[in-house]
Amino acid sequence: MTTLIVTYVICAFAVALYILRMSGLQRQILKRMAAQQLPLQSSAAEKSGD
Amino acid sequence: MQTATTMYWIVWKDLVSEYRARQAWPAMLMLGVVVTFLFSAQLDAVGESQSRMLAIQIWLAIFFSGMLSLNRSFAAERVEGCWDALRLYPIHPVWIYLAKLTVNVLALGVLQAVVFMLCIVLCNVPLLNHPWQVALLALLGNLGISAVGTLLGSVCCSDRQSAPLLAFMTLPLITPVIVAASEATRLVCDGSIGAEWWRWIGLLAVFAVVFVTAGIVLIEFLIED
Amino acid sequence: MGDNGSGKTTLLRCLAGIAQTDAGELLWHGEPAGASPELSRMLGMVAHESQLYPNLTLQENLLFAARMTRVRQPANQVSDWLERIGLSAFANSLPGEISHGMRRRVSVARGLIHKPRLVLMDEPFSGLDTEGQIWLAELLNSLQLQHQSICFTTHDIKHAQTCSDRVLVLKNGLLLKKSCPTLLENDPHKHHQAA
Amino acid sequence: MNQHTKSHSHFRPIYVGTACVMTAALVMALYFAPTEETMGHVQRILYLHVSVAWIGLLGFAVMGAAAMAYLFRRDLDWDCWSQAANEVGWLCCSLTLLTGSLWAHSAWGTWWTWDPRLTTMFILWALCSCCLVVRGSIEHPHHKARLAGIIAVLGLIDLPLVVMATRWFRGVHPVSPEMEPTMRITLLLNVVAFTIFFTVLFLRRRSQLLSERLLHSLEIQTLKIREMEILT
Repeated sequence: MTTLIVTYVICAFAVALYILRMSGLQRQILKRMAAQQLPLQSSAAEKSGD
Repeated sequence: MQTATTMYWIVWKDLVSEYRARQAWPAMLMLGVVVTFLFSAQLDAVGESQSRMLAIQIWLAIFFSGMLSLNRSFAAERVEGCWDALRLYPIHPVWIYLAKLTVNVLALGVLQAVVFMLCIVLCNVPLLNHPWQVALLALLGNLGISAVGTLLGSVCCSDRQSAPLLAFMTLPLITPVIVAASEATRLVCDGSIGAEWWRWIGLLAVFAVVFVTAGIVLIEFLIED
Repeated sequence: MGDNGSGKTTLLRCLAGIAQTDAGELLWHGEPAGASPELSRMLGMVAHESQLYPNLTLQENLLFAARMTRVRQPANQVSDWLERIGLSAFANSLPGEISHGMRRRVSVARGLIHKPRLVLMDEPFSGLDTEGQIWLAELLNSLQLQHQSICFTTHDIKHAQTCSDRVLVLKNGLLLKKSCPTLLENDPHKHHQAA
Repeated sequence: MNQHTKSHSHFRPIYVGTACVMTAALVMALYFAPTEETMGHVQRILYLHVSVAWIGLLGFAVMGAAAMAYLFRRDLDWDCWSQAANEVGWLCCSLTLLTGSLWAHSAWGTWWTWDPRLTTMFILWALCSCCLVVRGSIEHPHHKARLAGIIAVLGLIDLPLVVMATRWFRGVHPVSPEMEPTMRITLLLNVVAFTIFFTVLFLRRRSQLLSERLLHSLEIQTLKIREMEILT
């Protein structure tokens, strides 16, 4: 029974770690966008002409 | 057959500059000999499953020292900007790949001869009573390792820091060769050249054919810097 | 023309087809640079490095280049090029044993051995003594007579004026000015200040 | 940027959907599925193990396909697909090895046995980590993409040979044990739930990589423009 719980906890922990890393990177990207004087929503589209 | 002569000349160039520089092959042979010595010294302690231990050790020694020579040969190519010159000659990159493959097959062949002889002398293993089977087995394993090694070598050594990665990248890819070759060697040591042995040789042949063609097909997409 | 790091070498490598262009396309007679072997036979490149194999003798290096580009009689092509660069005495010596100026001559010979229609040279005049520079200037002019077009990069104006018809000035990877050698003469200050 | 910011909000209902599907699957696996008589509760690791293994294989296949597309078309967008699949695939392969060995420890008493499926998964894991190390160690985007791409493509060609080699070697892994219908349904639900969850994770990671690359090229352009202003 304990191995079952240990396995599920470790897996949940690993996935959570990965998601945390992704959200950290996302925050970094938003900061860099701000540094480029890009307001998040509107003018980002025209500036980069994407 | 113009392109065959150009391939011959690339092989000639590699062999002559290797003979003069004596940079890659001696280091490779030294590593092979030392590793085989260390393995065989420890082998008597094992006793009964000697042939299985010996087989895997032969092929690991061959793989790692082979990678050393592969690494050196591609690093030597990069000096003085000769790699750009080679790529600018009016030949199809496939011939560069095949020439490099031939040079590496020759290098590994010499290494295998040394390592197999050493094993026969040191661990008195009856490899010699099936010489042709051992030769076939060595050639196919050699071809498989060199095909993958040459392809990765010509791609990865374009920038400095990825050169040491070569062995690390090649090992997972050629696990079937190491497994099949060591199993076939074990069977030859036990003297049973039966259906199972031919099955392993079949797998080695399939691996060599698949990866040489993959190299030929993919090389032109990979060669530019 | 342009100072260090202004993208001259990268431009040459893109022209030769070695480097990938980020945007736009480089077409030779409608084909991208490295497309077919015939196309690359028309091209000869002399890079900044000597592009000679350190363990092959000078003669073997030139023979190898001649065989790779499938020149008709490679042997006597090599011997008369060695005459031409005046190094036939050093035919059997290794590139490491000769001076930088001589190595530069051999690498120029290696690039031109298959008579390419276009020659790309990366700073051919750097590292040459005066006698070598005169020899190279003569060689470039003689190539122009056999209407082989040459594109070479350099630092100082003197070479640009003596051996070229058109000059491009590069700065930080951007094309600053397109002009001919005579124009360059009368505004060296402004040009220098801008470059 | 516009396309990503818009799709971000569009994703929101997907997150909620995935969350409840996942909880349903976990609840099914942990409580409703009948416990197996010989191994007891430990057998429930099966649902997690099989679904994660399946996604590891899927991630590897997507990585190989995207890498092949990059090699033929030299477009870095494909490389973002390949890298995202690489990371998710590597995560799932590691979890498979972990859950497999933990389960093997309690069921068969050993942590690791050299049997075909385990060895294949191990080699898959080695290839994925090989690609990740290469992506970490080279800066030039095209070199990195090219090298990781070639390893992924060769890995894809190599996998059937690995399976053949290890299968003839020795086998102890249960091929497909007979299960009561409820167990089978739970397994199916788990596999579907995990697939949805990891696909959403994969798409999120890909769009993140893409916006990172666009941002990087944008930064270079603004640098260049500023330089031109100084120059003229």
